[in-house]
Amino acid sequence: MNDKKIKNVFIEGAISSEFIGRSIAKHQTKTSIGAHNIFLGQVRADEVDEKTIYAIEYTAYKDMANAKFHDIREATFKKFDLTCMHIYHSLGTVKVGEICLFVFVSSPRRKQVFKALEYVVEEIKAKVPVYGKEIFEDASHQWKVNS
Amino acid sequence: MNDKKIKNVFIEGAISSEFIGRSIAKHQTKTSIGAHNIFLGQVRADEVDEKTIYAIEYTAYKDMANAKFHDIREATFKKFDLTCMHIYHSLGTVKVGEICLFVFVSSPRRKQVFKALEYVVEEIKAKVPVYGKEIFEDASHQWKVNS
Amino acid sequence: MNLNIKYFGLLTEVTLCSEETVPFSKATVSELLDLLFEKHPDLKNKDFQVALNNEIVSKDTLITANELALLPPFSGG
Amino acid sequence: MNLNIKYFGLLTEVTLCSEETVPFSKATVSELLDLLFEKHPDLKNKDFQVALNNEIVSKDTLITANELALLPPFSGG
Repeated sequence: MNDKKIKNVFIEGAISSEFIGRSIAKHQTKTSIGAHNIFLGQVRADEVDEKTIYAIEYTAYKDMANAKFHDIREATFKKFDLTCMHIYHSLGTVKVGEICLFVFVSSPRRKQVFKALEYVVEEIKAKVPVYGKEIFEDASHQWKVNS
Repeated sequence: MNDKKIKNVFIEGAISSEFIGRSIAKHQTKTSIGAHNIFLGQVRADEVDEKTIYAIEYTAYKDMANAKFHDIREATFKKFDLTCMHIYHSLGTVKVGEICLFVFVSSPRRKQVFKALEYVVEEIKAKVPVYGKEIFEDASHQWKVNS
Repeated sequence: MNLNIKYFGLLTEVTLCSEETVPFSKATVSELLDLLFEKHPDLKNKDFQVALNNEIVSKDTLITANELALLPPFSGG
Repeated sequence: MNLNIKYFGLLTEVTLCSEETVPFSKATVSELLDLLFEKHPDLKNKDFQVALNNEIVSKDTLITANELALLPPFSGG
């Protein structure tokens, strides 16, 4: 266990484009940064058996999830030359077209951010106990499966 | 030569965080998208011989640059399964901490966006006639060299 | 002693709860699961991992914490 | 006939202009460059490519357009 403070990565509901814009603006004082790379997960209106997904309801094993997000952050800083990194994940209801995952990495140079961002996103999908319940327009549901 | 209309990729001065936020917001009606990936180039306050860069002044061979941006866009859509792609590059003065390049790719699935975004950024660096004049705080300058 | 069991995702529809407390004497994960399978027979057919102290553990791990979680495949992002 | 030559980046500091017109009869890029090197001897030591009709061309290309650009290494982004 690492003794640095474990942050809360979760945001209630969708992540707004204004929040993302403000997050970008905050980095303009960090003048050693030359490259940012941002991943956004957006809820898709997938069709299953003629029914269309309307929203995803996210739940998580919060304590373990935040600990895992923390471990991923520490491992990523060790592997790549990054200036900073931010991760936000939604809990609760996120409608189609809205954003549920926001990963933001910054580095002096571009080659590092591409590798780091993909690493972080794949680690999140593989190691963080978050669950998506896909709600259809008729209020029926199915449990999301990551591919 | 492709007969689709060639867009103007250039923006006068820095690309604002609000512009990026609004660009993200516009994609929330495209509900087939599951993943966005955004690259931002930011002007670094590099130090050279004890002088610090204060701004970059960008110029371009505009007609050829827009034609090359167009070719890169067409090639990227052929190579990857993308829903949309946007490229913006600054012309004129961009100060340290400000954003000079904004590349935005979106796809139903995440694997495609990582590959596509890196491809687009590397192609821009290699093929588009844009020039950065790095201005130091004492008003002297040097010409930017990409690595 | 009591052990607090947490269920997530699809599993909550099998157990019909997201949390329950079972009376518990020192045992392995595997022994605990036998107990839970008796209570919720359909759990047997589900794909899940067990987490203790925020880490995935194997079935022969001795349970030392007072909270344990049953985690189906993750679907974050 | 006249040919319009465009210079970019560092090259503008060698030629002291971003654009100039030279009298021109049908010739290859290489023949044109000899003419430009006479006018701006320091160009010879600079690294650049030549673009015609928005495409990089080789030195033995016959110049058919009325605009041509000398492009030092790109530094966009």
